[in-house]
Parts: sequence; structure tokens; C-alpha cells
Amino acid sequence: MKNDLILRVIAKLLIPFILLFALYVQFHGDFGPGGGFQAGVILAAAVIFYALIYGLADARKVVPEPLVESMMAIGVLIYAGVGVAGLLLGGNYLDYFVLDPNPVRGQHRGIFWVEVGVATTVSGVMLKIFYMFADRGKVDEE
Amino acid sequence: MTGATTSMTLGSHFTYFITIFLMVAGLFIVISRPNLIKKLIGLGIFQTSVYLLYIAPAKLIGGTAPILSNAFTVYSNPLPHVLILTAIVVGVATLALGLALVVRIREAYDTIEEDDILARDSNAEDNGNAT
Amino acid sequence: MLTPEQAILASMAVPLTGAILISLAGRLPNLREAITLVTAAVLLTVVSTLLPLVMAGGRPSLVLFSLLPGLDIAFAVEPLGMLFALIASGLWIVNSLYSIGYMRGNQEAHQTRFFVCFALALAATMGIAFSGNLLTLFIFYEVLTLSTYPLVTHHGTEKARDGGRVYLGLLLSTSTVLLLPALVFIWHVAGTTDFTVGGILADKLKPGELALLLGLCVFGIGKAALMPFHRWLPAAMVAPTPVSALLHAVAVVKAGVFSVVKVMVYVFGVDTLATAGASNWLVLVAGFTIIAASVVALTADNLKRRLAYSTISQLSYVTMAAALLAPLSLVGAVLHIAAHAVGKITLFFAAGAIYTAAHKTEVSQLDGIGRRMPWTLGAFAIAALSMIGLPPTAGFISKWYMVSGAMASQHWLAVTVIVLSTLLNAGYFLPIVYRAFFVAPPADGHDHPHGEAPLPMVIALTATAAGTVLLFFFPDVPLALARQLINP
Amino acid sequence: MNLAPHLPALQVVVPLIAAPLTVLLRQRSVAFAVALVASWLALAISLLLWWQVANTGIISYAIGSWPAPWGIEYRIDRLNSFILVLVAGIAALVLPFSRASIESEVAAQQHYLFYTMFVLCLAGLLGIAITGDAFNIFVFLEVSSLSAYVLIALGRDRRALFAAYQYLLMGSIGATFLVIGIGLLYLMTGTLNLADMGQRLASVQGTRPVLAALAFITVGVSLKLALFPLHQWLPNAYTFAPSAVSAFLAATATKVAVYVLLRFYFTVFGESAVFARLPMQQMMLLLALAGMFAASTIAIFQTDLKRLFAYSSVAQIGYIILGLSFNSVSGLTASIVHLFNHGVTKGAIFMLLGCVALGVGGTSLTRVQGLGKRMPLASFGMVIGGLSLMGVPGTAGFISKWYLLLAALEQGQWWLVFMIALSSLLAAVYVWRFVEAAYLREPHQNTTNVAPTPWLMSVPTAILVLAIVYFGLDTSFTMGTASEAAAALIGGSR
Repeated sequence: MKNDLILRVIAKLLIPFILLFALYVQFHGDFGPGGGFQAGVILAAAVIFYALIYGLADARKVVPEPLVESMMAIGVLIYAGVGVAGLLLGGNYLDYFVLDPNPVRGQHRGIFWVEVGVATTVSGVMLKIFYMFADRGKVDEE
Repeated sequence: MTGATTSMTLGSHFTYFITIFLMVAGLFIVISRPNLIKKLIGLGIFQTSVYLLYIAPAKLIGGTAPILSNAFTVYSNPLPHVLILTAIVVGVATLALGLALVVRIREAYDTIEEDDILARDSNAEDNGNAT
Repeated sequence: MLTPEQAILASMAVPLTGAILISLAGRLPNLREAITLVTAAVLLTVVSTLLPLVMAGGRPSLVLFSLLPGLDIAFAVEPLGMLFALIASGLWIVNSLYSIGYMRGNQEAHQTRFFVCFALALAATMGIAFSGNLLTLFIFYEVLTLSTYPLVTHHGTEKARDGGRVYLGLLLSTSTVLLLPALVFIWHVAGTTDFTVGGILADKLKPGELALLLGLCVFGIGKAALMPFHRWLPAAMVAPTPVSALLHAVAVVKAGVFSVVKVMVYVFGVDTLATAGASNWLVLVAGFTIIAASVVALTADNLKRRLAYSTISQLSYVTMAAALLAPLSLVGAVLHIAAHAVGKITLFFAAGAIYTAAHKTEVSQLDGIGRRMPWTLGAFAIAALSMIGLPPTAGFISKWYMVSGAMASQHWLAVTVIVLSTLLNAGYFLPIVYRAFFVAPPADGHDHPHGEAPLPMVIALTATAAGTVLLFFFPDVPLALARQLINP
Repeated sequence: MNLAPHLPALQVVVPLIAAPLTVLLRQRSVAFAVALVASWLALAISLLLWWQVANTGIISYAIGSWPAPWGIEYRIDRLNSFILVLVAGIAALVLPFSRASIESEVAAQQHYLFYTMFVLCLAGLLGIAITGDAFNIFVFLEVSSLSAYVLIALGRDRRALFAAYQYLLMGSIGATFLVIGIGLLYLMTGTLNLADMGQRLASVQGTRPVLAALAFITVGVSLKLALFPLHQWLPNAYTFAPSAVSAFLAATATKVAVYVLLRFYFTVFGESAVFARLPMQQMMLLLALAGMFAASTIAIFQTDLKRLFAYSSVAQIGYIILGLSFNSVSGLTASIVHLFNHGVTKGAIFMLLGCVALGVGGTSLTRVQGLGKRMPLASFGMVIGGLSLMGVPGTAGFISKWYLLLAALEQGQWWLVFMIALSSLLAAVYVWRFVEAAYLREPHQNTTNVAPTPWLMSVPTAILVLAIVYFGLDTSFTMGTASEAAAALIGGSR
């Protein structure tokens, strides 16, 4: 597949849009359907798509495995960090109201960062699963 | 919640029948199939039935997505959706872990049939090189 | 000088410390044996300091700590426990002397382990003697079982292990399946398990329940070797003879009957049992055990086996006498604990001496042996008289009280049992004495020349035989303690 | 700022944050340090919480400041503060133990993963115990279970993989049953808060969905707590998992599942509803007895010590359920205190087996022959643990057995008293198999070179063994908490 010109060109065209769509789903999640889970999966799908067309080795260069593992961890940390921030600002754990003088904006801010954390972890996990399975049995065509 | 308001008819409760069918079918697959992958598929079906169990009653006929607006007064219950989103994530994690285990089992045993695995282990024990 | 409370603690701490020191001195046999003897002497001294106080009516007690509210690890000294502690600690000295001779004479292995376990067993025995409630007694009872197990299996052979399995299995199972539920039940009913004069169960249970509970206790105390739970005693005879002597003539089996008497007097209460008639069945069971065990002893050729069955039968004297509930028979029961202890330990000592000197274990091999080992067999004869209950030995006094008690309470069945068993006792002991002294030794030449056993052993068995006679002439202390038991 | 009011959240959050940190740091000694600090902090927090609850009563903490019936509530009473102490305490001891233990049992590049999964599992178990929200229980249950599957699969033996797979299937089915039950309850009451649910159930008590929910939850949780005959996953999982994992799971995972059952029975359904409408009492009694006898009997015939004690766990779970089935304060007290005491005992035994496995290269009965000479302290510890399983006075096991016997007597069930005593005899038999091998057989010739036990392993193990004796002598902590918790469970329900 690596040598199929059409696929490679179309992939190059599509992947930026997939990434863009992921960001849209991520940020629009506050107002409409969407959010971190979906965005994370779409983000991961873009990379998986890339791996399918350009090969696993190339994908590993773009998104190396340690990065993927770190993404899983960092996402959880962001989520937990928002909770701790609530604690530090005098509220309960995961209290968003205190994140901003204006409680409504506080809610907004809290949700935003939580969703960032979720997206990071979900895409990390998805990629990790993909890498893990794709690696087995050496099906990668080199 | 919702279903309880209408009378007990087959039609009004059809989601429950589907739920129970999926539940029993999934469980049956888990129990009856010796193939480890098929067992996981059964487990997936079994878990899916739970999603339906939660989601179906949350939908109010005529209700909209629970986003405040002056135009609507009837909303579907959002909480089950959130719960099930969590449950789906849990299900995905379980499935991924299960599949990963199956992959490694296949590498270690060269088979994914339950009977074969058990047979191979008991042979190993007989030869005294179990541990 | 020790305060009474300190003395109680010291009576357990001394053998424990001894055990530690003995294990440390394992490399130096002479030092090790010296420690054993010193420990035993110190223990007897400590226990003796309590005697005047108890004779004067003092009842020192001590609560170590509480497991649960109302459930304490507590100690209390009363006449019965005092007597038991005196016997056990006194005979330990003699026995240590004897063990040294026996273990060296037979070149036994693992001698350090032997002496350590012995000291541990003595600590547990002291705990049983001075326990202030049934729970404490139960705990030390189990410790005694566990600490004597290595002694029983000392030889480490398959046979020893089998014997050990029966020993441990029977004692552990009776105590957990029968005694422990009884203990919980008593606590449930009475809210306490303290040993109290007059008992703690008065007016709390129906006669049937009392009888059932008594059964649980008496059979649960498997060390009392009441049939059908007597099999551990012959099984445990695979142990070296000093073990059989001290543990299966004194500490373990006496701990059993001691516990039975203590439970009947201080938990159930003599009056409660008498009013309910809850112990009548026990007289029958104990009587049956006496006769049946004597008959088995009559047919046994192995000397130690014969002694073992004799022990079973003699233990049931105590149980039966206690179950009669008459004051005189209770005195008899208490005295018999002492009388049988000194008598039976002499018999075992003699058996061990014969084994050490002549390597003989069967009764039929003993023809003419009395001429070569006059001291040993002389002591044997005196102890045998005590077993039968003839003067001038201690056995006569205890049997006298028992028969008087049985007669006073007009329990003719019990009287019959005692008379019949006396005949049987004579029937299995006198032939041994006769063979030893009056039958000519076999002339088939398989014999190797031998004389008496090593000196420490002879000293020990002579001492205990002398004790048997002395106890006949000076029974004041045991008698006084026994009287205190029935007239608190 | 004052962290004291936020202890309930921190109880779960501390290990939860430690988990990604160990992944990020990767280096195994750093990961170990992070996990260790987290587990010790968790223990400190749990003790503080226990102390607070003992002095000031129930603590309620609203996550995100959303008040109780709507938001997720962390609710700590006597019962779960006790469970928290058990779980955190065992974790705090097993973690230092695991450092040296996994050295020989887990591949080196997976060590940081081990710590990640361990603290994640810890967070999950603590979360189950602390939360007052039904669905949250399910989520934390899955967090702990998923990490437990991974931990088991880390075992070197290939059978560990299959054991983990089986556990995964059974565990997922159990969790799904639980979530079905919770769903039915939610349909009937419209709330997920356990306390609120309990109040609202009163009006729909006895309707068919509620009964179905009871059945689903009972079966689901029974799978998790390995109630006979739903215990099939347990022996393999405990046998082939790394020793540290066996110790941790044996001491905590099933115990937390028991807690969930207690919570649903007594706080949500109420004991009258559970025991009056269905023959739950008889059923539980029967299963408990069957477990006590069948599992003990199977244990007697095992040749591997880990497996032997795994079956013993199933039997001991029977005791806990037996106490529950009495439906009385003393029965519940016995259950709760046995839950704790058995956790401590089994934790110690499996840790000792870890030391033994390291020392003589295995835990089969032939390997441990002559262990009394080879590893005198470890064998002595095993004997103490065994005595506690038998319920010998002076050990923790005696206290719980004592209360169980008392509870049976209160019911007037004499035959049960004897059954309990008989089953402890069976325990004596399987413990004896070890004693005989260790003390009465000549040492196995392959075990002449005993690897020394590192102090990181021996010290935590020794602490836990001493704890067996300590809790057998000083019962103020265990009994005090358990009896109050039991009284609150029975009294607090309708």
C-alpha cells in the first residue's frame, strides 16, 4: 500500500481534516454533542490511518511509543490535576465553581481541562492498543 | 421511570425483550464456546445488553436532548447516557485487555481453544516440568 | 521474696526461660542438663512459696489482659491447682534426673529439642494448673498438646509419626469440636468462664442441657482418656520412656482429669450437678472405661502398652469419683491424682530402666529379671501395690476415700466397679512381679549380661517409689488441699 | 490551606495520581518510590479517616461540591473506614515486599507497569469502599479488576495468562450482573446514591424488578467474592500470580467484594427485605457451609501451597458469609471481624509463601520439605498463620471464630456450632500437611542453597505475622469497630 500513489495523496489530504475535526469535536463538546472521548478516538484514528497507509514504522516515527504512553499518563494527570486545583482553591475535589471568580466560567474552565485530559488519555490508549496488536506476529510489511 | 406509566403490553416493553435476549445470548456464548475469542464476543454482547437496559428507559417519547431551551419542556434523561458512556469505556478496556491476553495465550500455547489449553497444561504437569 | 502474683507468673516464666537457656546451651550437654535441673528446682521452689498461702485459705489471682470484654487471660490459685502444680513441678526434678540417664544411656538424637520441649510442656502445665477461667485453661491445654507433639514423635520414624498423628488428631479434634463449643456455650449462658466456687451455671440450664454440656466438656477434654477417646494414649507410647513417664503419667493425662474435676467443681458446681442428676451417666461411662481398659491391659504383652491401658483405667477412677459428687469421693479423686502420679511414674521409670539395661519391652521377656535389677523391680512392685490400692502405698488412701464416697452415696454400681477393677489390677500387675522375682531366667543364651540401669535412673525411680510409700504415711498436704476443695 | 476536610477525596486521588506518575517516570526504582509514598499516604489517610469517624460519626464528602443525591458522594461510616484501613494497610506492607519479590517473578522491563497497576488496583479498591454512589462502585470495581487481571497476567508461568483470562471472563460477568442490578434499582428509584436509594426503595419494596435486582446483585457480587460454587477463577488466579499480587488480592479483593454485598444488603435493601421475601438466609447458609467443607476438603488434597491456601480462602469466605446469613448483630460482627482478621492472616501467609518461593524456588509440598531447618523463621510464621486459620486462641482467627460460634448459639443452631468446629478441624488437616512437610520430612535435595530473604521482604512479612498475634490478643480495634459497624448496619436499616 505504501506505493499506491492515490492512497498516499488522499491520505495526506484527509489527515489534516481528520485532525481538525477532532479539534472541532473536542472544543464544541462544551456546547453540543462531542467531547473528549470522541475527539480522542478521532485523533487516534488519524494516526492509525496514517499507519495503515505509510506503515507502522513511519507512524512510530511520527508518534513514538513513549509519547503514547506519556499521553495516557498525562491525560489522567490533567484530569486529576483539575480536581486538585479545585481542592487548592478552597473547594471540594473536582469542584469547578471555584476555578474562576465567576462560577459559570469556572464550570466552563473545569470542563474544558477535564475534556483535554480525557482526549489525551483516550487517544493515547487507542494508539497503544493499536500499536500493541499491530506489532504482534510481525504482520508489518517492510 | 418511563415504561412504568404505560400498560404492560408487549409493544411498550419490546426493549426489555431485546435486552434479555442479548443478555442470555451473550452469556450462552461465553459458556458454550471453547474458542477464547468467541467467548470475548459473547461477553461483549452480554455487556451491550446492559447498555440497552439503561438507555432505553431514559428516552422519553417526544423528549429532546437535554439542552436547556425555551422551546422545549420535555427532555430525555441524560444521566443514563453518561453512565453508559462510562460503561462502554469500561467494556472497551475489558475487551482490549481480554484480546491482549488471548494474543499472549496464543503465543504461549499456540492455540486459543480452551480444551487444548487445559490439555496442554495437564500434560506439562504430568511431565513434572510445570513450574 | 516473691509476691503471690509474681509467683504465679514466675511459675510459667521459669520453665520458659529454662527452655530458652537450654536451647542456647545445646552445644554443651553438661551445662544444658545442669540448666534443666536448676530450672526444675527453681520451679518447685517458686510453686512451694504459694503453698502456705493457699493452705491458709488465700486465693491469689491475677488478670493478665482481656481478649474481649469479660474474656480474660486470668490466673487464680486454688487448692486443686496448687496440688497439681506441686505434683508436676516436683516430679519434673526427678524426671529430669531420670531423662538425663535415659537419653545418654540410649544415645538418643535431638536431646536439646527434647529438653526444650519438656520445659515448654511444663510451662503449659503450670498455666493449666493456675488458670483462672476456662478460656485460659483451654489455651494452655492446646499449648500442652502442641508442645508435647515433638516429644511423642521424638524418634522420627514412620511409626512415631503415625503415633503422633493419632495423638495430635484425637486431642486437637476433641478439644476443638467438643470443648470449644462448650466453652462458647458456657460463656453465652453465664457471661463468664471464670472458675468460681459453687459453679457459674446454677439455675441457668435445664438438667438435660446440663448433662449435654457436661458431656461436651468431659469428652472434649480428650486428655482425660475417657472411652471412646482413649486411643491417643497407647498411640503416644511410641515416645521415649521419660516422655511417657512424665507426660503420660503426670502432666498430660493429669491435666486431663484435673481439668475435668476443675470444670465439674468450679464451672458446673457440685450442687448444681447433683440436683440435676446430670452426671449419673458419667459414672457409667467412666465405670465402663475402668473395666474395659483393665481387660485390655490384662491381654497386653508389651509392658508400656499394659501401663498405658492401666493409666486409662486409673484416670477414669478420678472421673468416676468426681462424677459421684459425694464429698468423700471428691477427696478421693483429688488424692488419686497425686497417688496415681507418683505410682505410675515409678512404673514407667522401671519400664524405661528395663529397656535401657536389658533392651526388653515385652512382659513375657521379664522372667527372672528381678534378680539382676532388684532396685528397679522392687520399686516396680511397690508402685504396682499402689495401683492395686494396697497399703502401705498412696493408692490405698485414695481408693479408701473413693469407696467410702461411693458407699456414702449408696452408689453400689461404683463400689462394684472399684472392687472388680482392683481384682483386675492385681491380675495384670502381680504376674509381672512374680515373673521378675520367682521365675528362673530363660536359659536359651540370647541374653546378654546386664545389671541395673544407669545410676541417675535408679535414683529417680527409687525416689518416686519412696514417695509412694511416704504419701501413705504423710498424706497431710494433699488431704488438706482436697478438703479445702470441698469445704471452701 | 487545610487538607483535613478533603481526606475522603485524597484517599482515592493519591494512589490515582501515583499511577500515571509511575508510567511517566518509567525508571523502576523511581516508580517504586512513588508507589510506596502513595500507599503509605493512603494508609495514613485511612487511619485518620478511621479516627475521625470513630470520634465524630459519619463523614460525607460531595465530589465537585454537588450535594448528595445528585452528585457523587463519598460516605464513610464505621464499616467502610475499617475496610479502608485493611486495604490501605495491606497495600502499604505488600508494596515494599513486592520490590524484591517481583525481582525474580516479573520481567524487569515490566516492573514500572507492575507498580502502576498495583496503585491503580489500590485506588480502585479504596474507591469501592469509600464511595456512596452505586454506579461509582461499578466503575471502581472495574478499575480494580482490570488492573488485577493485568497483575495476575504478569506471572511468569504461562498458566498465569489463562488464569487471568478466566478471571477476566468471570469478573466481567460478575461486574455486569452487578451493573444490571444497579440499573434495575435506578429504574425503580431514580437515584444512584446508596443511602437515598435505600430510603426510596421502601415504597417499591417487594416489586419484581427490586427482587430481580437483589438476585442480580447477589450473584454478581458473589462471583467477585468467590462464594462457593462461583469460586472457580480464584485458585488459578492466586496460584499463578506473582506472590506479591497473590498476597494483595487474597487479603483485599474478595474482602472488598464482601463489603459491597454487606452495603447492598443492609444499607440499600435493608435486612428485612433481603431476608424476609426470599429464602436468602437459608441459601446463604447452605452455600457458606458447602464452601467451608468442600473447599477445605479440596485444599487438603492440593500439592502446591499457594493453591492449597487459595482453596482455604474460599472456605474462609464461607465463614464470612455464614456470619452474614445469621442476620443478627453478633453474626454480622463475626463476619466483619473475620473479614479483617482473615485478610491479615491470608496476606501474611501469601507473603510468607513469596519468601519461601524465593528461598527454595517453589511452593510445592515437596519443595518445602524440611523447611523448618532451611527457613526456620518463615516456617514458624506459616505455622502462626495456619493456627489463625484453624482459629487457635492467641491468634486473630480465634476471635472471629469465637464470635461466629456465639452467633450460631444465639440462633439456637447447635448443629451449626459443630459444623463450624468440624470445618476448623479440616483447616487443621490442611495446615498440618504443611507442618508435616516442613518439620518432619528431610529437606528436599534441590534446596540446599537457600537464597537469603531480603529485608524488604522479611520486615513487612514479619509485621503482618505479628499483626496476626496482635489482633488475636488486643481486640479493641477490630472488635470495637466491627461491633459498632454491625450495629449500625442492622439498626440503620428499615
